[in-house]
Amino acid sequence: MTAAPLLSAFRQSLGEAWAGGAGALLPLGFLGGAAVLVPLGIGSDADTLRAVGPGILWVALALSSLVTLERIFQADAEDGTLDLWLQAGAPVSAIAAAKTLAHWLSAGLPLALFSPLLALMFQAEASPALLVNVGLYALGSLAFFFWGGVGAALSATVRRGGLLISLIALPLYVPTAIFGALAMSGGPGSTGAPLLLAASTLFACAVAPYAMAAALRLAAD
Amino acid sequence: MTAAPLLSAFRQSLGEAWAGGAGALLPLGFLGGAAVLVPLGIGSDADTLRAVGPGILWVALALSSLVTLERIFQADAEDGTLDLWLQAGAPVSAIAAAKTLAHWLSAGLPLALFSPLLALMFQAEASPALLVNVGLYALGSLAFFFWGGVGAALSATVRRGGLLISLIALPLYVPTAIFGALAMSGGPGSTGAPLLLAASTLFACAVAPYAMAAALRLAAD
Amino acid sequence: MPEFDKNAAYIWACFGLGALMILATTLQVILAARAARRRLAALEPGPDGDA
Amino acid sequence: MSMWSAFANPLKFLRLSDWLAPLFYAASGLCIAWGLWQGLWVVPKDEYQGGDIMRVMFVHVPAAWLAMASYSALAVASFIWFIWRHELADIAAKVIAPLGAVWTALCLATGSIWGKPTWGTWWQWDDARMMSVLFLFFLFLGYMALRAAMDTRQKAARAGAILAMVGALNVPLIKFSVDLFTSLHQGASVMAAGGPKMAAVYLWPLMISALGHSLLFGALVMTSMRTEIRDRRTARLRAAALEGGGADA
Amino acid sequence: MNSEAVPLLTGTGLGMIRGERVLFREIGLTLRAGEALVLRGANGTGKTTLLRILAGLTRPETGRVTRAAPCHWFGHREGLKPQETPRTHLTLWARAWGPGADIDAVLTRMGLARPADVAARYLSAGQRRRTALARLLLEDRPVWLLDEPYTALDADGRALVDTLITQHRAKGGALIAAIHGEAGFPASGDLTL
Amino acid sequence: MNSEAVPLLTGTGLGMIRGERVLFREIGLTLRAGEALVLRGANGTGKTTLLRILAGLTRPETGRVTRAAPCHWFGHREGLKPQETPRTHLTLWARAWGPGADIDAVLTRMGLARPADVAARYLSAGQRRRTALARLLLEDRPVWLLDEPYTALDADGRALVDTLITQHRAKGGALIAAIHGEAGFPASGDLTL
Ligand code: HEM
Ligand SMILES: Nc1ncnc2c1ncn2[C@@H]1O[C@H](COP(=O)(O)OP(=O)(O)OP(=O)(O)O)[C@@H](O)[C@H]1O
Ligand SMILES: Nc1ncnc2c1ncn2[C@@H]1O[C@H](COP(=O)(O)OP(=O)(O)OP(=O)(O)O)[C@@H](O)[C@H]1O
Ligand SMILES: [Mg+2]
Ligand SMILES: [Mg+2]
Repeated sequence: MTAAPLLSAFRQSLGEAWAGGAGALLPLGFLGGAAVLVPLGIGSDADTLRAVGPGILWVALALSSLVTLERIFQADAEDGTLDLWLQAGAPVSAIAAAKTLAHWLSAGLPLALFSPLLALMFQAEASPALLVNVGLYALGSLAFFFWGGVGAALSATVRRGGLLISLIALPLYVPTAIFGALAMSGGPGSTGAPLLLAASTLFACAVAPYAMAAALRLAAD
Repeated sequence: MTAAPLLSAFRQSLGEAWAGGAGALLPLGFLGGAAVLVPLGIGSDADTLRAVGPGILWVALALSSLVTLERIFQADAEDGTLDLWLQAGAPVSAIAAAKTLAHWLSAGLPLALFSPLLALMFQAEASPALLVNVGLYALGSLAFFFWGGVGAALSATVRRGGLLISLIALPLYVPTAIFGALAMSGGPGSTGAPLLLAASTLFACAVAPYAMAAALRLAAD
Repeated sequence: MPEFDKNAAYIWACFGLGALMILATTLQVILAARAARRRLAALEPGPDGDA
Repeated sequence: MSMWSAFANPLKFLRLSDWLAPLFYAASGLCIAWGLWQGLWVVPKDEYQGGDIMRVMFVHVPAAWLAMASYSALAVASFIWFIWRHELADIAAKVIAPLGAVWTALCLATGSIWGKPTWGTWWQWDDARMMSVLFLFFLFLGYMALRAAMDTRQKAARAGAILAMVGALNVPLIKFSVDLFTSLHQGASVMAAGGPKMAAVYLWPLMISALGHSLLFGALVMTSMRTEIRDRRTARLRAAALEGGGADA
Repeated sequence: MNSEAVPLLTGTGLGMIRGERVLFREIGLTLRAGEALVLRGANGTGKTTLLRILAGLTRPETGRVTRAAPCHWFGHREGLKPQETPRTHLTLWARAWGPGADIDAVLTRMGLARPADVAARYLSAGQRRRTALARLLLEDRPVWLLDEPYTALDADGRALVDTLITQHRAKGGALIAAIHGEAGFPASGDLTL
Repeated sequence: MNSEAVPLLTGTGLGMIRGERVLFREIGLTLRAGEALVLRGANGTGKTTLLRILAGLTRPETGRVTRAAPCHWFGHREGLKPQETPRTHLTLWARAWGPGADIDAVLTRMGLARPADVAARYLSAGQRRRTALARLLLEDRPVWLLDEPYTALDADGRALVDTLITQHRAKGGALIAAIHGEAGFPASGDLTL
C-alpha cells in the first residue's frame, strides 16, 4: 500500500547495523584482517599475491556478508520484532528486501568502496581498472547479501544458524563469484561477464525476497 | 574446589555446539565452502594453488573459529546463563576455559582433522607431512579459539559483536598464523617453528582464560 | 577375475567404492526399516506393524 | 478434517509399496549384476580412450545421471508439498535427499578416480562438470542440515521445501556459470542430439546399469518412505500415550 | 455496543497440534465491537498459541480465522532492539503505521517520560513492557490481542492498562487478553482452555 | 527462628548510579535465617539492580555486601538454552552443584512432568519460569534472591511458589523477593525503593 513500513524497516536495520558502536568500520576491520592474514599465510611473493588478490577479495566479501547476515533475522525472531513486521501492513518480501538492502549499504558497499586500497595491498598496479572493480564488487556483494539473506531467514530460529547459513548460501554464491572473477580476469570471455554479473544480481534481487518472505513466515510460526 | 561445575560447563557447551542438528558437520561445510570459493576466484593453476593452499587453510581456520565463537558468550549473557555460571562455585576463568575447549573440540578439531583432504584438494602431494600438519593445525586452532574467546567475551554485551570480535581477535591470531605457516613452509627457520607454535598456543591457554573471566564479569555487571 | 591393463587399481577402486557405497546404503535403509517396524509393533501390535 | 485425511493417506502408499518395493529390488539386482558382468568381463577394452579404464563408465555415468535425477525429484516433491501439502510428498523429499547425496558422492568419487589416470589430476578447480556436481552435493548437504536443524516436522518440511525450490531455480544458473569455464570432460555421447553416438556393445550395458541404479534408487526411496511413515506413526502413538497420563501443566 | 454488529474477528473450528500433542481442538469464537474476551487456562494450555493464530502469526492445524479489522499484537516478547530507546522505538513504528501520533504525549501517558532516552538494553522489565504497550496507542486498530498485559507492571501500570482497555472498548474497539489471576479485569466474557 | 542469629546476608550503605541518575543510596539491610524480605517499588526504581548487587553480579557504586551463605539467583531471564529441555537443564545444574537431587521428583513437583522433554524454545512462558524455579530445589542454599517469582505463573504455580517459600523458611532459609502486587505474599518484612 504505502512505502512507510518499508522505510521504517530500512531505517531500523540501518540503526541496528550501526549500533555496535564502531558500526560500518567493523566489516572493514574484518576484511582488512583477512587481507592481512592471507599474505602472512601465503608469503609475500608479489606475483603470487597479484594473481591471488582479486579472488581473495571476492571470498572475503562473500564470507563477511555471511558474518554480517547471520543475526539479521535471527535477532528479529528472538526479540519479537519479526511478529511486528509480519503485521506491518506491507508485503513481507518487500520488508525483507528493505532490511537486506540496509545491511548491504552499511556492511557490503563500504567493503566494495575500500577494495582498491586492499588491491594495492596485494601488489596490484594502480590503474583506473581498480575503480571499475569497485562497481563490480558492489554489484556482486549485493547478490551475496540477497542470497545470504535467504540462508539467514531459513535458519533464523536455529541455534548456530551462522554455519547453516554458510552451507546454504555458498552454492548460491557461485554464479556471482564466477562471473565476478571472470569480469576482473581480463581473460577470454571477460567482456560479457559484467553483464552476466549484473543479470545474476538482478535475478537474486528478484527471487530472493520471496524466498525470504516464506522463510520468515515459517520462523514466526 | 570440585571439577563438577567445569564438567557441566563443558557438557553444556558441547550440547550447544551440536544442537544445530548436523553439529560438527557444519564448520566443515564452512571450511569446505571457503576452500571451494577460493580456487574459483584465483583459478586452477596447480602451482599457485599449491603455494596458496596451506595459507588459505590457516585463514579458513581462523575465520571459522570467529564464526563459531561469535555467539558463545553473547548468548550466555542474553539468556541469563552467564549469571548462573558466575555463581556456580568454580573459578570463572576455569569455566570459560572449559567452554572454549568444548567449542574447539566440536568445531576446531574436526577442521584440523580434515585438513589433509583439503590440502589434497589444493593439489598438495600426498605425503606423511600432511599428517604432521594435522597436529599443527590442531595446535594453532586451539590458540585461535582461546584468543577468539577473549574477543567474544569482551563483546558479549555489544550488538554485532561478531565483527568487533574479529577486530579484537585478528591481531591476537597473528603470531599463531605466522608460526604455523612457517612450520609448514619447510623453508629456512622452519625447524624451530613447531616449538614456537606450541609455545604461543600454551601462552594463549594460560593467559586467555583470565582475560575471559574479567570480561565476563564486566558483561554481567 | 578379469585382467586389466596398468590402470587396474583405479578400475577396482571405482567398482569397489560403488559396490561398497550402494551395499552400505541399502543395508542402512533396510536396518532402519526393521527398527522402525519393531518400534511401531511394540506400541501397536498389528499385522506386521503396518499402521 | 484435513488433519485426519492427511494421516490416512499414507496407508495407500504402504499397501502399494508393500509389493512394488521387493519387485524393484529384484529387478535392480538383476540389472546391476548383468551390467557388472558385461562391464568387467564381456565388453572389450577401448583402444582409443585409455584402454580398460573406460569400464569405470558403468559406475560413473549411472551415478551421474541419478545425481541429477534425484535433485529433480527432490525439487518436484518439494513443489508438490508446498502447493498441496500432501504429506507423502514431504516424506519423499525428506528421504530422497540423503540417497541423492550418496549417488552424487559416488559420481564425484568415481569421476575423480577416473580423472587421475586420464587427465593426470584428481580434481580440476575450474572444470565446469566437476564444480557443478560438487555444488549439487553441497545443496543436498545444506538441505539435510537445514531439515535436521528444525525441531518440528512441519517446520522441517516448510524450510526444506523453500530451499529445494530456490535451489531448483539456481541449479541452471550454477550450471550455466560454470559452463563458461574450460572443461576437460567429454561432451554428451548418449543423450546427444541426433541419437546416441556410442557403440552398441557399450551402450546396452550402460543403459541396463543405469536402469538398475534407478530401480534400486526407487526401491530405497520406497523403503525409506515406509520407515518414515512408521516413525511418524510411532511418534503420534507415543504422544497419545503421554496424553492419557499426567494431567499436570 | 450492539451485539448484532458485524464481528471484528471470528475463529471457527480452530485446532492445533504441537509436537504430536493436541493442544486444543474445535475452538470457535466471535469478537464484536466493544467486547473484551479473557482467555484463561493453566500454564502451557495454549493461550499464547491461540492468540498467535488469531493474529495470523501461526497457522492453525485445522479451522480458520476471519479478520474483519486490523489488529494489534502484544506478546511475551516486547519487540525492542537493545539499542532502541522508547522514543526511537515509538517514532519508528509511528512512521511505519502512518504518522499523526504525538510521541511525547504517548511517552508521558505510559509513564516513560523519564527513561524515554535510555537504551532498551538498560530498561527495567516494567519499562520494557510499557514501551511495548505504548505501541497500542500509535495507531487505532479495532482489535487488540494481548498476551499477559499485566506482567512486570507496578500498581500504577496495571491501573493504566485497565484504563486503556476501557477507553478502547468505549471507542468501539474489542480485545482478547490471556490473563492469569487478576480477578478485577473488566471483561465481557471468557474462554478457558 | 532466632532473630539474634548470625545474618546470612548484610548490605550496608548500598548506593547505585545508573546513567548519571542516582537509583538509590544508603540502603542497608540484614537478612537472618527464616526471614522473607519483600522489595517493593514502582517500575524502574532499582529492585532488580539491588538484587543483582546482593547476589554479587553487579558492583555497587557505594557500600558493601557481606554474604555469609551461598545464594540462589532467580532473575527476569531464565538461563535456559533454546535447545535444552527441562530435564536436561536440571540434570546439568544438579551435576554442576553436586548431585543428590532426584530430577524426576523435582520435575513432578514443579508440574513439569509433561513438558519435561520439550526444548525450551517451545515451552510456554509459565513452563520456562517453572523450570528456572526448579533450580532452587536442586541444591540447598540458605539465601534465595527472587526477582518477580510469580511472573507468568498460573494459580497453581503461584500457590506452589508460596509453599516453596514457606518450606524454605521453615528449614532455616531466608529470601528476598521483588514483587509487584501480590498482597498475600508470606513476608516477614519489606523494603520500598
Ligand atoms: C569428478 C569428476 C567428474 C564429474 C563430477 C563428472 C560428472 C559427470 C556428469 C554429471 C555426467 C552426466 C553428464 C550428462 O549426461 O549430461 C557425466 C557423464 C560422463 N562422464 Fe563424467 N565426471 C567426472 C569425471 C569424468 C572422467 C575423468 C571421465 C573420463 C575421462 C568421465 C567420463 C564421462 C562419460 C563418458 C560420461 C557419459 C557422457 C555421455 O555419454 O552423456 N567423467 N560425468
Ligand atoms: N515442539 C513441541 N513439542 C512438544 N510440545 C510443544 C512443542 N511446541 C509447543 N509445545 C507445547 O505447546 C504448549 C504451548 O503453549 P502456549 O505457549 O500457547 O501456552 P500458554 O497457555 O500461553 O502458557 P503460559 O500460561 O505458560 O504462557 C506448551 O505446553 C508446550 O510445551
Ligand atoms: N545506562 C543507563 N542510563 C540511564 N538509566 C539507566 C541506565 N541503566 C539503567 N538505567 C535505569 O536504571 C533502572 C534500572 O532499574 P531496575 O531494572 O533495577 O528496576 P526494577 O525496580 O527492577 O523495575 P521493574 O519493576 O520494572 O522490574 C531503570 O529505571 C533504568 O531506566
Ligand atoms: Mg503464554
Ligand atoms: Mg526488575
